[in-house]
Amino acid sequence: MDNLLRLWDSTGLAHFQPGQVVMILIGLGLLFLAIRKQFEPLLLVPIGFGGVLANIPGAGLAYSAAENALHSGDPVVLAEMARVLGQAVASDAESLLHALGMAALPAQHAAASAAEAAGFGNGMLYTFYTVSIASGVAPLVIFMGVGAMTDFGPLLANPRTLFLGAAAQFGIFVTVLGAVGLSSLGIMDFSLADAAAIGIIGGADGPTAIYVASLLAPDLLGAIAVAAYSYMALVPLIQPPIMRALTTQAEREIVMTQLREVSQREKIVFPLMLLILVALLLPAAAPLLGMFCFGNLMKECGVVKRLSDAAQNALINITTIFLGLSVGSKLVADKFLDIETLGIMLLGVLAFAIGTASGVLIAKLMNRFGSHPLNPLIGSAGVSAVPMAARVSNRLGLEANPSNYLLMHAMGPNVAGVIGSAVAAGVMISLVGG
Amino acid sequence: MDNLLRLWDSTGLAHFQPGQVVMILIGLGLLFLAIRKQFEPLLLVPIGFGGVLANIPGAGLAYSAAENALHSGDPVVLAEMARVLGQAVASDAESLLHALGMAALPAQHAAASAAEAAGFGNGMLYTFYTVSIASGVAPLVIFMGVGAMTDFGPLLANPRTLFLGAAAQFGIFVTVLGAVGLSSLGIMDFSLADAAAIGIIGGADGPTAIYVASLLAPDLLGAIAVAAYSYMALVPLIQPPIMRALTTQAEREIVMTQLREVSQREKIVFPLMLLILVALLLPAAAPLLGMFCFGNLMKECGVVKRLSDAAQNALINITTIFLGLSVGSKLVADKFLDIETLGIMLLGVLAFAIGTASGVLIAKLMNRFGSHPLNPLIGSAGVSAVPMAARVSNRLGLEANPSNYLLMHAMGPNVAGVIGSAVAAGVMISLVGG
Amino acid sequence: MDNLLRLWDSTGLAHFQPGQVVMILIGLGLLFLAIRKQFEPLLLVPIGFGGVLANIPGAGLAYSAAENALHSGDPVVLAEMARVLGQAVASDAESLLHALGMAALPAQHAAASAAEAAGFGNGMLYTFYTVSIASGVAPLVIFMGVGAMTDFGPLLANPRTLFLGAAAQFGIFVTVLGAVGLSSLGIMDFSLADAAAIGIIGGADGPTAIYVASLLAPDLLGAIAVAAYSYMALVPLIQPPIMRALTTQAEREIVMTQLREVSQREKIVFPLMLLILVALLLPAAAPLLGMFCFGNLMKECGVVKRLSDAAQNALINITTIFLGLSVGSKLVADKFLDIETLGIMLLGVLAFAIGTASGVLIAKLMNRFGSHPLNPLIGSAGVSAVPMAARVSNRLGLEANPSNYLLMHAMGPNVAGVIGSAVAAGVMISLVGG
Amino acid sequence: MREDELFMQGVELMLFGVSTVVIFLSLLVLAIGLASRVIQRFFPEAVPAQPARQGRSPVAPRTSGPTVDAQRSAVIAAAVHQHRKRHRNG
Amino acid sequence: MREDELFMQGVELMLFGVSTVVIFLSLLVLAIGLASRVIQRFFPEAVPAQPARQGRSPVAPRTSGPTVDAQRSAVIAAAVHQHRKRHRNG
Amino acid sequence: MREDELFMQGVELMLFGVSTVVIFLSLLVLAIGLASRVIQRFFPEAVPAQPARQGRSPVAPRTSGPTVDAQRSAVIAAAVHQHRKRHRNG
Ligand code: NA
Ligand code: NA
Ligand code: NA
Repeated sequence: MDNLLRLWDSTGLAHFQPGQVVMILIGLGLLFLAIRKQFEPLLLVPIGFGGVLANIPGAGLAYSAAENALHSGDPVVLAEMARVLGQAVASDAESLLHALGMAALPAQHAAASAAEAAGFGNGMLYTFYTVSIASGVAPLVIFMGVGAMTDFGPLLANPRTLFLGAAAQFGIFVTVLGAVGLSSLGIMDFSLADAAAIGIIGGADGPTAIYVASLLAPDLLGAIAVAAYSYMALVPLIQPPIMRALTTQAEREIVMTQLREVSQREKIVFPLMLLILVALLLPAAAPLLGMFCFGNLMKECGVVKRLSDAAQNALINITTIFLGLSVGSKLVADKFLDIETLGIMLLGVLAFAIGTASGVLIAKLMNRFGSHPLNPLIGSAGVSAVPMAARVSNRLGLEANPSNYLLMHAMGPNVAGVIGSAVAAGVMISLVGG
Repeated sequence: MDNLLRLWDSTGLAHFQPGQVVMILIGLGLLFLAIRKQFEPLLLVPIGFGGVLANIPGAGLAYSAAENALHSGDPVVLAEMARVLGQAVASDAESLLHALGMAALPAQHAAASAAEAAGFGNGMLYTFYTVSIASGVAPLVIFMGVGAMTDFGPLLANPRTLFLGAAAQFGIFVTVLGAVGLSSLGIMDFSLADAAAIGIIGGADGPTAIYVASLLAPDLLGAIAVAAYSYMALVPLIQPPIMRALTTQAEREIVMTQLREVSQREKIVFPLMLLILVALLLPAAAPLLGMFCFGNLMKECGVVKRLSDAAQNALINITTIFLGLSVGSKLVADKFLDIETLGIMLLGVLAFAIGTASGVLIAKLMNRFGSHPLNPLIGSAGVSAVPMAARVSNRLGLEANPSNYLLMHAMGPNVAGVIGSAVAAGVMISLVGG
Repeated sequence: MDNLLRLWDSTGLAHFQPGQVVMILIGLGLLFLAIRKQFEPLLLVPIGFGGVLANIPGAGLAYSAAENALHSGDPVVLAEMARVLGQAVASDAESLLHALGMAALPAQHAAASAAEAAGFGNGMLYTFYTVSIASGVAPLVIFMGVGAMTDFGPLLANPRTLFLGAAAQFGIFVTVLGAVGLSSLGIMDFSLADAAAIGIIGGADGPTAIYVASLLAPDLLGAIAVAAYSYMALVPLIQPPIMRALTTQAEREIVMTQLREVSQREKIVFPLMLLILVALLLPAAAPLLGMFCFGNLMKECGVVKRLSDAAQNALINITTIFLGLSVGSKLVADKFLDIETLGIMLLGVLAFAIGTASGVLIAKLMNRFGSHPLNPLIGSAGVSAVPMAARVSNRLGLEANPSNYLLMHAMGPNVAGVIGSAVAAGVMISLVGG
Repeated sequence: MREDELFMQGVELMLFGVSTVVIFLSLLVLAIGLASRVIQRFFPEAVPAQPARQGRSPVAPRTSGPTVDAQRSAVIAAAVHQHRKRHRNG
Repeated sequence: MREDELFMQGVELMLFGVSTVVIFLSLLVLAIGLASRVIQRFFPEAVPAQPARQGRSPVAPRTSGPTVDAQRSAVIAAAVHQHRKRHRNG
Repeated sequence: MREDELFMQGVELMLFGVSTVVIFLSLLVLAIGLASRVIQRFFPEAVPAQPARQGRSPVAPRTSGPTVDAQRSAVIAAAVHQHRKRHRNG
């Protein structure tokens, strides 16, 4: 009988909470979008699946050993944890969880030890999160892989397009303002660090967003990552109306002069030059841009093909699996089902829209002053979302003029946007973090 | 002269103990079986080699820093370790090793620090074990890879075969009973947790056995893993006599109707359905079956080929290397050369035999009631041991009737057996562990 | 204004020190040699890049959390760190850094916790170093991969060439003597452990050098690794003059008898035999040679192709990336720009030269006594530097006699040299370490 | 005393374990059946995902060379046999 | 009070952020220009590294199948179109 | 005082080190010889594992492209040379 109770107690049914049901449905929804609608499937399949796993009641996959001990509800364990955390012995689980979140590092370590001694362990997803994201390693490794897959040729052939990559980051900072504005008005409760992390969604670059969120606002990481990847997948829907509204038919028909060939030496020198500039001006961006430049140098230098291949294949794929599952671990009901998440989703789409508009408008401005014609449609590619945004520019260019192939021209601002948002991330980290 | 003594003392010859010689021979024996007889070589090559490494005298590859400090025999170090562990200063190494094994977590951490300060480090295999098995990660990653290599088509085409996968797990539980029986009779000394871990050998699934043993009976992990993989390799010898004894020629000649085609959508939905069922009923099985379903979903969804390839190749291969060496680290003489190991080997083969018999018998029973003919030979495939057991069914079917190809029919119960033993593992963990 | 100061303070320009500029130039120089001159690019590209990253001022990528806290210069943080380290509250950063380096383990852990609590984290390269090198794992994994790529056929066909591999390690020990000699004369300040680690440069084997340095002289690791890989790349320049000076034209023209075929069984037995010999005589070499033998067994046994492929490709490539960056983390100015580094570079080339000479001379000696002719040019290949040194032998052989192909004959001493330096490493570790 | 208790715990574990496994897999059988019917009726696929490959192992081979070859040759042998049989009958 | 302060911090962050991004990328534009000129004048390559492949995505596809195919077919369509146009004009 | 001691330790390390390396590798030579004879006499292989490939590097190239090509062309050159020599002699 005792065992029967224990067995029932060990089922999920006995513990399901409405929030978990909702979150599992959201996880399944993300899987549907990823598989059926091909929304950034490489990330959203693991994130969605991780989200489902994280919300299995009683399994505690997304919790630390101490959190699992507190969730167990065992009074002896609770009393011991209360003692370790310096709380009243009769405290309930919820107040102890709160105390654990607030505790200083030594108390947290003591709580972890006590929980382990009582037979509780870190959940699988919690372990993955600690190793891959909390350590900062996974987003950096992905960034290295992206660097090893990026060709800066179009950018080097037409360096002016870097300004478009700069312009499109404007959305990031307006969004920061929006987030603190919502807080000022008392509608939401974002700190400056939260606002900075939310703004980076507008960078339209997944690993950058996850890296910044893991440093500045780990609690919001789940929502931020989901927003970033969802909107990147939605770029073909979000951008075209804005681009059409801000350009005339004549502007969209502009044919750009063909890009010059770029020598291998220029391509080798570029990542090193970028690295030096980072070293001089923005050390806080050194991890992100350093790994990016390293990946790119491995690709372009041509003498370490083995390493470049590893960075582009085995390593980035393995890391993506664990990064995705780890992000999913932040989709637990008590952290995700919150008015803040709604705010993040709204601010995120705002960031994309403003970034797109700024890119297009600055392109129009540059077109007035430059000597070479510049089709404003490639300005929207400055948000990054590589290579989706560049394809959108190409598609709209072809619509306006069936012989106007903008893809290569749009790749310049597109990869410039990656650098731009990494620079913006560096500013955030150095001004807000630490 | 002093140095000469030190040099002699640093050789293995000065420290060899009979048990280590025996264990090195056992390791070489496993390598022989793996290489010459092709006994599950992917695991038994690293396990056997790890077993040899673990027993190199004086190298301490399988020991923690604290254990290495105690094995050093240095009286100053021993005195310090005794102080840290709260033992009499004059304690000898053996009693201190015992005290270390019994110590609470903080004392263990203190002992580790003291050992490190005295210049001792964790052995290589100990490090591998900590990272890959104690963390629980390696068996789960392997399970994900296995999921990404499994086609549930035959099971979905004939779901009734799931019952055969259930039936064949009977061996697991009878073995548990056998193990506690041996303890009750005072012949061996297995706890309930030990018995549960031993029973899982009958699940005929390596990663499941290692995962359960790492949670419930880490000391027995070496023997359990060796038994599990050895008997999986011996399936073609163990199963046929039992299968022949329990079936008539007429039964063995039964031809089954061809399987229907299964649509991709059914294959995509299956892992999600299985995951939901786990979430509802058996959260303790969520890590194992969750990763399995994740691997399978990556394979079937068709939009994350990069990740699926990584899970099936680079990731599973790398993990297998470290998993195998880590298991080998549990083949140290003082833990393996024990009457308990003999008991585990005997109980293990019993588990396989009973599982095989139950599968065949339930298949005969189902054949009486179902509408479609069912060849009882496929019942034995329910033990898992994928794909060996299914091949055995196929071979015996061809013996009885040279045109009776059972392979695809046997794959249904075969993969059902994987799910079945993971479910059984979940029951064990939730009832016995924690 | 406050923010503007903070922004300026956050740039690299505000913090650049001359040493860092020099080290960044050295890093770029290594990249130039690696990319343009193909100096061991697989290692020197990541090492050089890591060296640049490590010296970005203000980024602190190569420092631990505690070091970063001390470098921050924040007086509140400094006071807290001083308290934790048991120093006077008014201590300056430099003296605290020194105290941190000297502190016992518990004080170091406490300092790390205090730094983390103050918002400082481990630098990216520091994390990589901890996980890959301080744990000892990365060099061992590389050694396993090298084992999986090595064919001992030529060595087994002509085992006498092992003596050449032994002879060429003489350079290692003469260099140790040179290093302690420099210390005795008061010119440099090397401990015996430092000298041992420096000597291993003469082993001409990168992972061995890094492994030994990480155990015996972590502070010198950067210089030692750079010296080892640079001189390996310079083998085609360093060796030929020595080889020509020590041999006559007649000796260089000696044609060797063709090697017999070696059966697969001999190749399978060899790594096991080597392992047993290590177990009997030199357990301190067990990690290095054990992993090497394991890799070789996986390759030769033929039944674990999946694992052997993983060891030769994905695993070794991924590990090389992180190993290289981690070595780069030891190229920080305050550790590298030192008279000691100059000593290491000089002693390193001395070690190579003596090793080459010893190999050639012993080959001449053996030629007098053996029955089969032995071309002394293959003696130099005994330093290892696989396969560069063997190619040098081949080239000089062809120079002397255009039909004298020594490549296969030189591969024997070449791989023997790998074993020889691993054995030498074991001697060092067991006599000097611990 | 203690030994008997241990044995009783083992019996309990067996009973609960066996029933859980059977119940779980039975529910899975029901769920599969339901899902198959729903998908085949409401969400049919235009073209079947993959042609059924009779005799192909549904699990990628986890062991190396020989076993795979054995399997393949078994499949070939089977095909030859069926071919002959058909001709004999016809 | 506190809310206004937060908002002002946000404004400050925006101003500093935007200017840093613009300054950084402007310097990069200058650096690229300089480097290109130096390399083209003093260190020219004998043969160009790779022929410029018009229409090829400079980023290896991070998403699977379909998008890549879409891209490829766009490129083919482009080529066909240019071919026709040339013939029409000539 | 201390410096002399350090130097003496270095000398000791050299002597022990050199002798260990030599003894170890000598034992390995003996062991290889023994094993080869045992295997060739008592456990001969029916067919040799692999034909000896003259001139092929026994270590898979750890460096990229060029060196491998250099090696390969050296092998080809060697083969051509031997071919010519044989014809010249004959
Ligand atoms: Na961006
Ligand atoms: Na099973
Ligand atoms: Na060597």
